Amino acid sequence: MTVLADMPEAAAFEPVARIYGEPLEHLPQDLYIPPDALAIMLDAFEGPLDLLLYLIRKANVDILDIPMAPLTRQYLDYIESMHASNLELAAEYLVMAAMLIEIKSRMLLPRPRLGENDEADDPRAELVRRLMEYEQIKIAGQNLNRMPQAERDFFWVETLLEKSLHRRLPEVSVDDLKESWMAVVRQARLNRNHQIGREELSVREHMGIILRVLQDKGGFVRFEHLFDLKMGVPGLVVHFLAMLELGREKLIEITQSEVFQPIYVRVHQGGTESGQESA
Amino acid sequence: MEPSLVKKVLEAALLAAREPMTPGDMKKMFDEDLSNDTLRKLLDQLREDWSERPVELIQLASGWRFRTRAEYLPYIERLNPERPPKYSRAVLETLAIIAYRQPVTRGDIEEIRGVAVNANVVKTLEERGWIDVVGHRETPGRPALFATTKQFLDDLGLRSVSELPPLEQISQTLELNYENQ
Amino acid sequence: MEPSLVKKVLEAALLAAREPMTPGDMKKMFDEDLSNDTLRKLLDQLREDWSERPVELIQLASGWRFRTRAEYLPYIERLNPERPPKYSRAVLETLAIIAYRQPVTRGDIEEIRGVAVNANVVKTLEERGWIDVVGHRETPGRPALFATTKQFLDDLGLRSVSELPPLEQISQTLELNYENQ
Repeated sequence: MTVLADMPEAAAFEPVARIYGEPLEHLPQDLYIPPDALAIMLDAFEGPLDLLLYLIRKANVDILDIPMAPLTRQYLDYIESMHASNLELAAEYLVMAAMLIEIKSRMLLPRPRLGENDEADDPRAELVRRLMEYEQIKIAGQNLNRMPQAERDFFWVETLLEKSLHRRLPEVSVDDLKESWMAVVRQARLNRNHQIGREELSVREHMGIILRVLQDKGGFVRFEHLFDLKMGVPGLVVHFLAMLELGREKLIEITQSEVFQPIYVRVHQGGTESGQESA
Repeated sequence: MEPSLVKKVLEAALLAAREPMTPGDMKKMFDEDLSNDTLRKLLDQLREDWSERPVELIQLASGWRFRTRAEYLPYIERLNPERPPKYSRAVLETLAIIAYRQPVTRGDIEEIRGVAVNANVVKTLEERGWIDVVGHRETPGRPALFATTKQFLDDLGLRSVSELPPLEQISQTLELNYENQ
Repeated sequence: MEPSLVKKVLEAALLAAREPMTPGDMKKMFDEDLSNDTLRKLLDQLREDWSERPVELIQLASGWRFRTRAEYLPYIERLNPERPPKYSRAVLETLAIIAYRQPVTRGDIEEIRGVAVNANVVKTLEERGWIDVVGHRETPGRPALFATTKQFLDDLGLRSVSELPPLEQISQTLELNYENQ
């Protein structure tokens, strides 16, 4: 089984090939692979490096000490058989064959001595480097494939965002109000038919507050109930002024039946319309 | 299959769904038959489980889906800001008049602006919760008196109307502007 | 703003996000400044809150996002019988070379694999958004330099290329290889 560890996954699970009508369930485990089988298996290899790696791993040899002669012989046998079965032979396989033969022939020649301590270059060094690098990448590819992948192994969460649920309202700043007020004043100046005087704002605000309280309480409240000590002295004064102003503008009535009797504040009951609100 | 696992599968699928899921879709995920009743119960439980979370499980015409609760949209919208809508000049001026001269009637506003006040303008401000009727002036027709609300102050970051830029200063700026022109 | 509300806003936004969210995006949602520390703490809390649920919050190259846990995939995938493509060895090896050796030219890839690179292999990876051209090598022909994208990292649940599984030490003999497995 160890031999199979390096085989492409697909080859390990499906019948690798059919030889003389018999399904070949696994790659042969001895050193020799029938060329017919290998020829058909070629699709399972990703190129000459992959094939070489397989041969070396299968022969169970130290990759740093590749026996060049048997390896080259076997490789060439396969190329020959592929050629014979009229398979389209990728140029890369032929290049690799040339490289193997070159290495083999260089190994037959005496190596030049470089020095006492320097080891002579091994002609196989480059092949070994490439084989090891390729094997590393091959395993890395398998590892990448095992990592969880979006849409294959997990899904992104994406809840519905219904923007229409939130109606955006215009924002208004204090400056916008100021600008608008200035525009109003400018317009009024041009019209010259309205006088814009200085106003005590807080009095105006408190007029609204008093009217609102009166409205909530049914239009009738005891004088002292309109005051909240939390307003502080300036607040109380402004509140009182606002009440007087409301009286002056005939928006409220302030009544007291007798001295020292409770003072009542009520919404002005104008005589203009007859009691439509007589609840 | 444990109902708790079924529920988790439903939750995962609904969270990842790009489209509302029909009960038919949901049943497809399980080998065993899931009755409509069981499914409905599990969905109700899920909805309950999520009731305190910022996302809710809702039933739409075409199925079930998780949806972001409306109150979180203002934050999320800041990620892709669209141009904010704006109030018309009429709305802003009306608001300014009410803010500075409250309480005022529609007649007051018309007198100051020199043009009739469109009913929609007042409605816009009322719907926004920025103005309301605080009383009536006892003149013929008993016109409503408008004032700004607490919400108006809150939304503008004011504690009281007196924090609005003082009119005096505005007038001065106006004078300066005139002189410069 | 209450940290619990901040957390809910983050949760809502992350659950609705169409892309991973960066800390910068998250901060944009709030008026007040959110320190990196606070943000990190809240995100860690969120991750913790979700640890028992079928969906998990993960940190990716381009930000944070919720995803379904792997164990729910077998159910969810029944909804969509169209399976994502299984990549061929050629595609996977090319991807591995680009991921581990980036930036690389097509020539570099051919050198390592010992075979010509099929144009479809590169196209497949480009269309998936996993690789793109990041420049050209100043050699004759100015070949394009390929690198992996953020989306590649996101889709594999990684924060950076350095989180890829380390390249394996290649054993020199088969026995060693076997023992390591």
